[in-house]
Amino acid sequence: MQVTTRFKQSTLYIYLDGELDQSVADRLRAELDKCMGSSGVEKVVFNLRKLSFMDSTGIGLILGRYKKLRTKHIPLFFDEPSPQIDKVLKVSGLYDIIPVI
Amino acid sequence: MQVTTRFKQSTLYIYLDGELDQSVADRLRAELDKCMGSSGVEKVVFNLRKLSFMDSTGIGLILGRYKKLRTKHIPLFFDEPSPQIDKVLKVSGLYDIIPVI
Amino acid sequence: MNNNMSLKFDARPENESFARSVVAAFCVSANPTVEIINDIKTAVSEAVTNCIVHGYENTMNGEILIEANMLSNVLKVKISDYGKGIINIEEALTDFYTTREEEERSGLGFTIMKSFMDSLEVESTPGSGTTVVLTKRLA
Amino acid sequence: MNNNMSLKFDARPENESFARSVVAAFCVSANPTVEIINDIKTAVSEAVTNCIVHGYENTMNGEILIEANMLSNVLKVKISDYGKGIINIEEALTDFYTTREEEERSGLGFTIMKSFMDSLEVESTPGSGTTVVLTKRLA
Ligand SMILES: Nc1ncnc2c1ncn2[C@@H]1O[C@H](COP(=O)(O)OP(=O)(O)O)[C@@H](O)[C@H]1O
Ligand SMILES: Nc1ncnc2c1ncn2[C@@H]1O[C@H](COP(=O)(O)OP(=O)(O)O)[C@@H](O)[C@H]1O
Repeated sequence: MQVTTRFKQSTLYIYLDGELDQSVADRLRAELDKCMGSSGVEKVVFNLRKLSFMDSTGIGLILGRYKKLRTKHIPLFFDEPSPQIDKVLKVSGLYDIIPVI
Repeated sequence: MQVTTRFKQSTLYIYLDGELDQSVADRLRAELDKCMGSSGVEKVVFNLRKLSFMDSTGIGLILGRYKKLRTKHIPLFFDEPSPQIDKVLKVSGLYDIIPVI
Repeated sequence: MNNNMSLKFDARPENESFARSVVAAFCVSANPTVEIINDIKTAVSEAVTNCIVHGYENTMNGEILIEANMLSNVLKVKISDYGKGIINIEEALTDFYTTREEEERSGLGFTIMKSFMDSLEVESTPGSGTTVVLTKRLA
Repeated sequence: MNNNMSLKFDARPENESFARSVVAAFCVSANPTVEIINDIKTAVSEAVTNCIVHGYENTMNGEILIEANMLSNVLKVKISDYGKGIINIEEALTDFYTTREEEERSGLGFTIMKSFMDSLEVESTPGSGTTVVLTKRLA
């Protein structure tokens, strides 16, 4: 699991690369909270193009980040989910609160 | 395991594609004996570029084909073995009688 | 063809990816689509995570058993732990229900198993463990 | 990290590729090179073929057990059948020795296991089965 970020016009793009399951959850949570805490962020996008696997542990983790951002009124979006992840996101209902950009 | 052949200037090129182990040995042996039996063949080349795996079952099988061809004075060669297969061929000593073209 | 395998491994999160790869490799002979393989990997991952997180409460002590059978292109896979068990299975199966909300669990593990596979059964004895049985037609 | 798994499966040639994939997947956490992974797959394939062809004499009846342990980047893998057994192990280990020459076997299975792994041990009881123990440092 690798995380890279790009900051452009007040938007923080976070690229997730690898497999998101319980084995990486704690480390990933800490990393995301660190990059999302930067000042000047007005919008966050999770780019999922290179996320090759995710299960419901990922849903819980993303929902947690969404809640943190919401207290700061920062909207969160997804971009480029693969078919496997799209299916998990659909079943979870997460798209209702975190739309695809 | 897929076999394709090309016949050019009295040489029969046999392309092996897939994994060569016990599970495909009988079928492959029959197929090879069928194509090598064509008339006008003066030389046979096993092209191994797409052979992704082979163990000692393959050594026995290739040696068997070599012996059959030898009774007809038809020489046999290898072409483009992958590193895994090259290592198996080296340990077996098969290169001494079936050289790389 | 009737084919069987069983796999035992240590209940550590590092083995989740191993476990789902093994079940996927077991299915290859039925020539399933990528979508079906991904459904199975996701469901197996949910069940294995539950053994580690809930069954053994993240202690990393304990074993997980996966038993799989393939008969006429139908996969049946049983995932068992010998941990805590579930007192109220009906409640556990409810969407969004989780006993570990503070760890940001979503309560959707069983929901995903149900919707990604053809059937789901849960057997559990409090104090001695849980078995989840999943089936799916592969072709 | 000390990690363990055990895998049981039906002794049919269609499972050879499954068996070597499982052992390879078990090794991934040690981050081995492609060459090391291929050495392991080849050695495991030899041992599993021997269980099917010699241990169970191609009857497709019987089970194969693979037990693997990873400790400090050293893989130890035990491959067992409950078949015919080997009367003279020393003879069996000889290069080019085979009891099934008519099937075009090369007699190089043990030779390859020995040269592709760091160590090879064979234990066998005629009439009750054979266990091959292979080890290899992965990194
Ligand atoms: N193997 C198990 N052992 C003990 N309890 C379990 C097990 N699997 C599930 N549970 C219980 O069922 C609840 C719901 O499980 P699930 O739908 O997978 O959601 P989550 O894992 O996000 O909590 C869990 O919170 C837990 O209380
Ligand atoms: N699992 C086994 N059960 C019984 N006999 C075995 C087993 N493995 C190996 N042998 C014996 O040892 C011989 C040598 O094995 P090997 O070097 O792998 O060559 P091959 O498989 O080509 O015969 C076999 O021919 C067989 O007689």
